[in-house]
Amino acid sequence: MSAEATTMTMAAALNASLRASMERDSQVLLMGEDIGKLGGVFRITEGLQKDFGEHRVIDTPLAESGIVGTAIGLAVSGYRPVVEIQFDAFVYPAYDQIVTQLAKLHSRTGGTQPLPVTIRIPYGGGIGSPEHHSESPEAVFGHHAGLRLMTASDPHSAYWVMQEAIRSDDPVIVFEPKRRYWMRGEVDTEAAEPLGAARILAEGTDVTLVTYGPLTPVAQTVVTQAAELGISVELVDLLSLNPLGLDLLEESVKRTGRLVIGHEAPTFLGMGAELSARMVERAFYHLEAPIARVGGFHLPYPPSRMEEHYLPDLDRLLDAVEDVMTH
Amino acid sequence: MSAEATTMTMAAALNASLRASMERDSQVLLMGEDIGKLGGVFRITEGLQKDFGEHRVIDTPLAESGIVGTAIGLAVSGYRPVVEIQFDAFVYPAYDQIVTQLAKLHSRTGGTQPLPVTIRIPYGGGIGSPEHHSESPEAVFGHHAGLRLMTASDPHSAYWVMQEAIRSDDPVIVFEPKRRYWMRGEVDTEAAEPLGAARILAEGTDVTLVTYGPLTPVAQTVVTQAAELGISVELVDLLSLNPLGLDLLEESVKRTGRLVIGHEAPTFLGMGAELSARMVERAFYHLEAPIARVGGFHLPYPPSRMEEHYLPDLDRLLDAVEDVMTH
Amino acid sequence: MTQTVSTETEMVQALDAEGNRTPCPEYEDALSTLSADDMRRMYEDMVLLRRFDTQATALQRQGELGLWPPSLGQEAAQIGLGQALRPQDFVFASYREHGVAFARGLQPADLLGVFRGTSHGGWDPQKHRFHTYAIVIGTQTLHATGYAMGMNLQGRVGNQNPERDVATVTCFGDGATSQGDVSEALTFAGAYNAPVLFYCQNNQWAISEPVHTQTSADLYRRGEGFGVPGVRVDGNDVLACWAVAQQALDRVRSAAGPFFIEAYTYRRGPHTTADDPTKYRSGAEVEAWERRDPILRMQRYLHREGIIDEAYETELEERGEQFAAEVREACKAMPDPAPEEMFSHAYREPHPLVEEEKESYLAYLAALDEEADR
Amino acid sequence: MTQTVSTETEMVQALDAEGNRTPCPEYEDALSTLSADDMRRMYEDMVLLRRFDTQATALQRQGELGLWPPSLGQEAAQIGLGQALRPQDFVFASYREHGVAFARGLQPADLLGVFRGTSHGGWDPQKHRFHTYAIVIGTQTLHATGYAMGMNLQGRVGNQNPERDVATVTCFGDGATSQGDVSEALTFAGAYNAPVLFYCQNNQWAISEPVHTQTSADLYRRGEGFGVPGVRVDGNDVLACWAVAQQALDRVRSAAGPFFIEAYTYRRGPHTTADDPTKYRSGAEVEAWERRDPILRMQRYLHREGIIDEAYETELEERGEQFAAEVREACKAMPDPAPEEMFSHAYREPHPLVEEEKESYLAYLAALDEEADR
Ligand SMILES: Cc1ncc(C[n+]2csc(CCOP(=O)(O)OP(=O)(O)O)c2C)c(N)n1
Ligand SMILES: Cc1ncc(C[n+]2csc(CCOP(=O)(O)OP(=O)(O)O)c2C)c(N)n1
Ligand SMILES: [Mg+2]
Ligand SMILES: [Mg+2]
Repeated sequence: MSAEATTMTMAAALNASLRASMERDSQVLLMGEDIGKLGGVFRITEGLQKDFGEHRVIDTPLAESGIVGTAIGLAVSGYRPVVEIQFDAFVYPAYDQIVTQLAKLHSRTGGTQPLPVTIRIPYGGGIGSPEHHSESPEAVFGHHAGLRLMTASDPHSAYWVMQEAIRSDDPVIVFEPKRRYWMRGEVDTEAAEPLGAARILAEGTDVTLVTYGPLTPVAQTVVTQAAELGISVELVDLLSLNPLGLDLLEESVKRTGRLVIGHEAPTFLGMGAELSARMVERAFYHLEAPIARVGGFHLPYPPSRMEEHYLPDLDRLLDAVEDVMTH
Repeated sequence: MSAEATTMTMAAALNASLRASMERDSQVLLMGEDIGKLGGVFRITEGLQKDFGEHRVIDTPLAESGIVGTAIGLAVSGYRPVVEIQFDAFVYPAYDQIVTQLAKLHSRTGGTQPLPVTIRIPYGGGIGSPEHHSESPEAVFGHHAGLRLMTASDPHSAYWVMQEAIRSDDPVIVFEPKRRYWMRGEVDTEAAEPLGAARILAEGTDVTLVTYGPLTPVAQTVVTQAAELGISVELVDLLSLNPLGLDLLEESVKRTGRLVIGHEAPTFLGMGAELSARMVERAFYHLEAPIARVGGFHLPYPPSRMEEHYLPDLDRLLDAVEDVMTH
Repeated sequence: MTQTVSTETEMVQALDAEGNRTPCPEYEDALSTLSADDMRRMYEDMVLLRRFDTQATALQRQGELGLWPPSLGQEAAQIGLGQALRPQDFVFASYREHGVAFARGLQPADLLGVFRGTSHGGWDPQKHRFHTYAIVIGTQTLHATGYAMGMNLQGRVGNQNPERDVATVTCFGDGATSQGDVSEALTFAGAYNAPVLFYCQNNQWAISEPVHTQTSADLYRRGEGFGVPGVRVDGNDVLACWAVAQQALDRVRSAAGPFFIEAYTYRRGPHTTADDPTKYRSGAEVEAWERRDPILRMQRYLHREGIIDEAYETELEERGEQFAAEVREACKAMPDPAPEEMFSHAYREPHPLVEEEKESYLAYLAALDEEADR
Repeated sequence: MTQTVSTETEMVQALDAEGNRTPCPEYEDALSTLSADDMRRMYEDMVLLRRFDTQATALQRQGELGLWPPSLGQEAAQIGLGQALRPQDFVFASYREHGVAFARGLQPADLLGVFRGTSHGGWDPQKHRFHTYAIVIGTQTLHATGYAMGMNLQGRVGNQNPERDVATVTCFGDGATSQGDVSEALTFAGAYNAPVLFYCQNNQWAISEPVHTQTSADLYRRGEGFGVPGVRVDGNDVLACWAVAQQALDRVRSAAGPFFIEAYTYRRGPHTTADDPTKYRSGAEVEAWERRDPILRMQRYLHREGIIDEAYETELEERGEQFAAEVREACKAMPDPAPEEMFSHAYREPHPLVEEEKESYLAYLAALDEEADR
């Protein structure tokens, strides 16, 4: 960490990152519901309208397809719009604009029209919210080519993932782990090294555990607790979900021979399915046990009084780690 | 096959199945764009408006979210709507209604409100169409609990899959392999045996090949050609994509020790990822080689003059079969 | 500052802000059918709704609810509609329609459960002819339109039989009018002449966004271009809301086609208990609307007409307190659902993956318990 | 049968079906600025567009194109708009706007490639200020609105500078008006006073569905409830289309806000070459609209005015034939793209999975080739 490192929440890191992007590039503008005076329901855009004006921090009508569709037009007119979707499941009205237009226009125009649009989606559960406020929809965007997907697991990565997303000339969806918005950590706003698509947060020799976003802090505890049980866990944290940092993961799996994949999204057709299939393709002969996936159940995200049962937690992850060790 | 078996195209089988459903149950009604006088752009509903009237075969405004949303309301009022989406990629404007409403209302009402809605989607490529007319979006619906997904690979299965879908009290999406609409085959409209979620179309001992929908007829040729190369392929055809017929597949894989998965949809986060992950979970110690996936590339579906390169074909499937045999 | 109070003159009104009965040209016939009892019931329902809402807000502050969307200020708009409904009508509403929900026989616990997090709804829509609250903005308008299309197909409208002819109603907010789904609902309703009433409570705000962020046009005219005529009513005047709703519902039941009502009102509380409205609106604006309080207005009118008196008010207040106590009790009595419940209703027919996940999770829980016991 | 021709009287018109110049009150000033050359150019463009369209249809029949969506009958609506545009304007259109595309300098091969299957578009939208054709119905209206919002933000409207002020235009059909996206575009346009012209060609049909399947209301009034005023113009009258478009574009450029034009016309051909219109509409209806042919009407007028004569017509026909020959040639000359092209533009920045898939597929192809060579 350089001298610039300061401790802040992930929310503050995202706010600082948006601010830095807007200061650096006058073409960056923010759009979304309630992002102006209110600063967004999570206050990620707090103070930005006051400082950059209503023309750069734009409260939009309540229509997600409209928000993304007009962001595309704004990008064609030369801007770099950063769109906030208020909660994960409210992105679905914009699904068509995202997958048939935003993802495909660069290709449709024969590579002539860049679409530097960033879509920010607070995602995941664990904050006691009503229906539609706790989902993890990354997989249903990953299946469509043309989009980049990113996430973060601590304030520092949140800062830099947002920088990278806004700088990209490809459309990027940034999945922000909303239950970590209040997590504090060191942020180095002058860091020189790019974070990469995946990173090793703990080195280990027995089993590789790969997680991303909101589950990574839980996985860090898994590492400690597993150590107490005599299991050495290597923790891989994904910051990019498309493309996936498969090379780093492959090396890790080849070293440990065992893999546990954790995410909040439902296991069925989730990111873990792709990770498992890829590792089988790349590291089959190194695998000493079946790959284990720990994820949400194949159910609608439940009412909040049941979410502790739905969400993968320390116990379930640890259980899976122990399980693959007994094979 | 009983005495009732007759030879017809898949289009005719689907038409006959819709007709039989409407005759059996007066609550069944059809909705969609151009399904009335025109009989749908693929003529699947040909003649049905003439015979059942404009109140049971309803031409709708050009708005997919509206079609699915009003179908939900019609179901609440007691009907069993069967909705036609004109082409695969035109389902996306209805994505929100399908995944946040149709899929979740039964659960939201504590199991009191059945939602017997069938959504028919002609899917897949290979017919030389413009953009958005050749996609295979099954995976992005499979990730959401509450929906059943089905497909068919020949006229007979098309007839019976549609029967089962319309009879189901759960919402069902039927993916109709549009490039097989003109495929002819025996249809037994009096068949007694249910087809099941998966079926073995060819028994084999060396390698299991699993496909579904439009690719299954290609896979049948793979079986023959592989036999000429001395490879005995067991072909598993999936008729249900959610739930998946995993028990049958597991047994097959345990017998053969090798698995190739083929589908038209992009490999990345496609149905093959889930199938691979499940088989690793269930049959790891029986696997003699890495599981191979053959699917679409991580690209927007290309202009039709390139689609032969995009779509998995006989050669690519055969190549994968040979490949897993050499491991 | 937004001048949200200024358009009073364009609205249908029967009681002015001081509770004076004003002439209400097209609705006098309907209004004349209201008995003293009818009007007292409207007043009562508004008072009890407000008491409920205050109690629910308090329960949220005490941690018994995760969140609460208050109906404060919208009592007239909700109760006016609620009382105009007939038993056979069917309502598809969003998350703030507590007054309409009560009119359909929902119990406090039904509504509280959604925000306590014990359920996403859970009541039988058919039993109350009131669908579960919609949270994704605007989706319910399409369900209502489809239901109404079904009523058309089943010949359940236009029989000149007020006991049988069915009106379908959908409630939504000013913000919701921007959603494509709401426009598509207007499209389908217009195209099929569906017997559906679009009931828009323009409470001036969609969270922090004033209505002019959504549109520069008058909301009650939104439907015209789709073939759905509309009217604006003073949403803080329960008599006017009732009269306009009653007439519109009759129209809809008679198969004359869809209709649109904009009830012009104000959300006096926060959007939800998680919201901080001081960030985006002035105290002066809120006060201006307090002076147009729907309950006060009706109270003044009923007093003046001798329909209620102090004794009645005291008794009503007691009933309110008793109701609040019941609400508190009902809320706290709601148990956390058992984990197996989560697996119960994703599908209606058996689903092997759900079964498998259920069994393995319950086995895992049992193992955890065992471990803990040791 | 639908009476689609009957509403003529409500439309802005400058030429009647016989090519007589009729009074066109609000547009006479604009019309008086048209020179004989201007009008001859409109006629020429319509004639060449039709020749192109006939040629493309023929190319489809010969198997050179996978599909073709004919513009037959809509020449006036497209050319009238096309000629009213200024170079700095920007157009977002759907798949049938060949006349508008030519007005923006697109080449026949650009349009043919989309339907031959060599490309999904492929031209640079910025170069022609004409976006790639949208196939998902209605999506482009939002892109246009966003672009127009950008012009507002950049101060590119309202400068009283017709050489610089930018109008954004979106073209769509009658069927498209049902899509939520189009309503959301009207919402955003109205809310932000975006300088965008909604140009709806009501050609009476959306594939097999007549316009009354979409709505019972008049389409030109669709925008009003969103704060977007509109007008209906005779879409088979090129002078009226030009005048109405020209005035609307000036209005939009002047920052007076969004506007909506319904060009009332008729799709005389099939929806696409894959369609069989005899399944859903009568020959009589088509004939009635043939009598209102936009080219014939203008031809009569120009003849009567002495602006064109037989010699000119003969020469124009020759130019048409030559153009058609070029089109045929350009089409057949379009090679099938090499497989590696497919991998080129999914992402702008490097993407390891795409790279991996590309390399492995090209290696596979090379191996196949080798095998074949042996
Ligand atoms: C599709 C969707 N987008 C965003 C939200 C988040 N959200 C919840 S309520 C609300 C404002 C709704 O305003 P309005 O329709 O006026 O209803 P009100 O809350 O005023 O009753 C928003 C943006 C949502 N629930 N659904
Ligand atoms: C979202 C979507 N749904 C369905 C279609 C299939 N489709 C293509 S054109 C068309 C009719 C369009 O009618 P209209 O908007 O009137 O335009 P026109 O073809 O008459 O020019 C339909 C239904 C589509 N392209 N996109
Ligand atoms: Mg509101
Ligand atoms: Mg049309």
